[in-house]
Amino acid sequence: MLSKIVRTVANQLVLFILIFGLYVIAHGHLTPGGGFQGGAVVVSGVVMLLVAFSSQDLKKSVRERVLSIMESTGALIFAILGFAGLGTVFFYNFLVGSPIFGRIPPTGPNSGDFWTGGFIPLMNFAVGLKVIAGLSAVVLAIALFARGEEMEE
Amino acid sequence: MRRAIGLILLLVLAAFLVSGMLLVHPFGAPYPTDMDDYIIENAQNQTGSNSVVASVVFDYRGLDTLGEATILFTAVTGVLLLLRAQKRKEGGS
Amino acid sequence: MENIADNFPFVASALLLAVAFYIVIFRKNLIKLIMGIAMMASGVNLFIVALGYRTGGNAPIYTDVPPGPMVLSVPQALTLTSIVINVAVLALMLTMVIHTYRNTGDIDSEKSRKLKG
Amino acid sequence: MDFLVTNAPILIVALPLVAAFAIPLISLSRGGDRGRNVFSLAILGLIVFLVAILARDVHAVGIRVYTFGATAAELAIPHGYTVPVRIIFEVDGMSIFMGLVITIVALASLIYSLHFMKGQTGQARFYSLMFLLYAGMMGLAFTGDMFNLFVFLEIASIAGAALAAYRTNRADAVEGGFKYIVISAISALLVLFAIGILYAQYNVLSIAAIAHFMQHTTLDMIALGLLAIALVMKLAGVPLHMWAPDTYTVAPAGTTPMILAASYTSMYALYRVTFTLYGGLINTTTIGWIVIIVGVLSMFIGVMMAVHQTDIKRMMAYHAISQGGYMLLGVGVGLAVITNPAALANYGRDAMNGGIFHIINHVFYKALLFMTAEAIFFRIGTRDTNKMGGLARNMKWTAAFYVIGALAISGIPPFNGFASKLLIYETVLKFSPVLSVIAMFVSLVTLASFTKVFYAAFTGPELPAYKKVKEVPKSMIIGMSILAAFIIFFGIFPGLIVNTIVAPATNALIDQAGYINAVMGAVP
Amino acid sequence: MSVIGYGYAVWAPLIWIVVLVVIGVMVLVWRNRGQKGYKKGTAQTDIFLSGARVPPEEQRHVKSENIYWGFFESLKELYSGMMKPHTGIVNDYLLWLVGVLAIAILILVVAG
Repeated sequence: MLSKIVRTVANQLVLFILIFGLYVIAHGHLTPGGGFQGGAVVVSGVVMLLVAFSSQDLKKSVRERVLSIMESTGALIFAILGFAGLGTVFFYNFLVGSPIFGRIPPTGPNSGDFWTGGFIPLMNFAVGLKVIAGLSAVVLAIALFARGEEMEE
Repeated sequence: MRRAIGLILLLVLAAFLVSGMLLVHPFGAPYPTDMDDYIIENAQNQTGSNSVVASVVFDYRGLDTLGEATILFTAVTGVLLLLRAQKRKEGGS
Repeated sequence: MENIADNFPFVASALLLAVAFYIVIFRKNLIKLIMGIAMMASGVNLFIVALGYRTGGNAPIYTDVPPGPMVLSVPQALTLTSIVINVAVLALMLTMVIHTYRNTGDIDSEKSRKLKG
Repeated sequence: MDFLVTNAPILIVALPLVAAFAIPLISLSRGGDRGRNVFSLAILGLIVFLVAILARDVHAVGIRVYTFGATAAELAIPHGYTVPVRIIFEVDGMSIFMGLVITIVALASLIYSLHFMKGQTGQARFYSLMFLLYAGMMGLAFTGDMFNLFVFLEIASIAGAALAAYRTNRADAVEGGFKYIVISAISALLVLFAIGILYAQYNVLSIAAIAHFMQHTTLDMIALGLLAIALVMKLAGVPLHMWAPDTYTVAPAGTTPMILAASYTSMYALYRVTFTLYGGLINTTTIGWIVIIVGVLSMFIGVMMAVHQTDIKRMMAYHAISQGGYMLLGVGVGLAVITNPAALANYGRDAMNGGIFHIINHVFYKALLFMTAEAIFFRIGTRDTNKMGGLARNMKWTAAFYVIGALAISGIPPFNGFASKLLIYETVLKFSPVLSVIAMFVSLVTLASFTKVFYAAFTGPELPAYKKVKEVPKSMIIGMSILAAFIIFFGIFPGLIVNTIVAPATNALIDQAGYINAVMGAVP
Repeated sequence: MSVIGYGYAVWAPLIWIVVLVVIGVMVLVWRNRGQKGYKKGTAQTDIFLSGARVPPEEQRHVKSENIYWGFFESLKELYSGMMKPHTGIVNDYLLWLVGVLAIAILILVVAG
């Protein structure tokens, strides 16, 4: 556990990191970035908390069970989005033209419309959820194991 | 002895790789680009996404991304499996 | 020789591979071995992402893009996939090294070895 | 039914993935263990059904193409265009052959594991990884896209390595897993580098399209070297075999057959690369002889190292290397004469039949043997044959299965090993008598080493420490008896099996043009 | 499939099964002709070694490393040569990989 200044700053900063990560995830179909990158940004916030506080403190608030459920859910959403196109072909982009995210942008350079991309934003979201949960679980598990403790089964 | 043999073989391999790299198309001028041109032209219409990379990652090569997500899932599952709390009675080595 | 100047990124990736092979062959410390593998991955990623570059090309994202050619997008997607795969592999390898250290008290590939012959 | 047949290739790969993602969730709920076991068996049963109908369809109709995300599954190339853009699954006779091998082994392994894993920690993740390993292998067998092949190769290797290191508080287990993942990571990176080289030249990633445009440049040859050697390393061919005994030895029983099958899936990838991707362009006689030499070295060194071992699973692992040599020998002879139609019709095709038939036979009997070895480990807690003795008195079923496996691997007639070995002996004799004699000698030493272990472990006086040893639980016996039944069935009706599933696989390998046309057919 | 359709050759599996069944029946018949008055746990089952003391069971059992001793003894040199590359060090595995890779690419570029 580091000094009080570090802990306070980390506590405030983690919110901004979280928001930035979610921004990157949400705009994956418009700007550089996407689920993996945004997820990694969020996990960097988790690592910062891990450095500022101790791993035991973090263990109390983050349960492995929750991370495991989040990760499986993210992966399942991704796979089910693939299955949903099965009326045509697996991974068919079935949301293009539908009310949700279905708009098609004008060909060529444009300023970007959030409600485009078909199932790509949803997939970005699913992957982001998966990456956040998965990498946090790995980082936490290794940090705890290095201190001679284990996460609960 | 081992070091000398290793260095010689490594040099042979490196020579092949470097000389092979000289035969690749000049940097900055890829020559056939059929597949990529198709994607850059049609990505906006077919997937509705402004980011062509995102449309390749999730639509044109979606299965690769499912595989990639699966690999991440596999690795996380593997790490948590190996770092599990287990009964210490089975003994070492 | 002008070929080398033309293809410098490709040659650099081949050299990275060669250096990485040197590390994985001659360094017995398992952590260094893993670093060698990470370096090899960087070499391959550099190679693939450099393949798609077009001189003066923009990133292939249409949001507010200036006019001009676009670099190829498939290599970027492949590199993205490959980077995530390597992160996953590295995490698993490091976990195994932690366990090796726990079990044998050493991370030298020769001294921590139990199986041979 | 039509919907199922059309979508079977992706369902076979995607259902295990969904199962793997869902298993941790199911295990967390109340009464999760039982629910998880039932769920796993149900999913695998469904997949067995899908594989069966897909196999029927592929054998009756021909290559099945599945394009992801296109408007129709058969539409590999977009309208009015010349190259495939999307990822393609291409299932031909050889792919479905591997699919059958992997599925049957996975079924036996899963049933075997149900009791084997009872009471262990981390079961949910164990089963999840089993399904991931299965999905990785099936994807590798079905895919028609180079980069996708790399991705599935990585899935299979990571899952396999994590499973091999399962018993983390044993130093050797972690070491075996670590070696496996280092080897896999490096070979996968070499494969990726080669894919980059091919992509740089042809700007396509589909196997059929690359084969269509292939021009036999120096870069292509460098790429072939990288691909072939990386895959030879993954399939444990001498002299790159040394990781195999370490990893096979330490992996827990249900998973050892799966990791073994993963090696032969890499062998499938090697055949795919040499036959389909490079096909008519390379100097097949040279490459064929390289494959033959690797095969003969594997046979000889593998078996000689095996006789010497005292660890029962390590001995079997060395035999796996040695038997891999037979497969390479058979297919290598076919490759060496592939440009000579007379020799191909006379013995080349049958040699390839033998080599490919040996894959399925070997996976079955070696899986059975690994399972018996681990059954012994399950009851007495050691793999050292020096400490065993008189086990046949109390473990009758295990002993019987061991005898079946040992006779099959040594090539004794009523069992399946004999059928494929006879094909290899007779055809190789026409190609080069010396090689055939070496193959027979290796079989002899194999029989000797299995006799040695049988004598040391199962017969002799009943050691006092093992007087109370019991037979293994029922699910393990069922898992083993599935494989034993297949071994005997294949041994009695080899002609039937060769005609129905092996010959289509051989034809698919030889028929490069058919594979390319299935995708590129519309191109002028 | 000329080779695999073995017809009625000596190694046809059906013939072998018949032979195995015949052998099994013969063994059973032979077993039934044995002593019927055998009782477990009496002196009948003890081992008799011309009056010498019978060693305990662990020593009576031939251990697996002692089987084929002569075979290994005569091939000592082959085995010492073969064991040398099997070091079990992961770096050596990779050195083999590099070596084989270099040679394979050499062969393929020259002769492929």
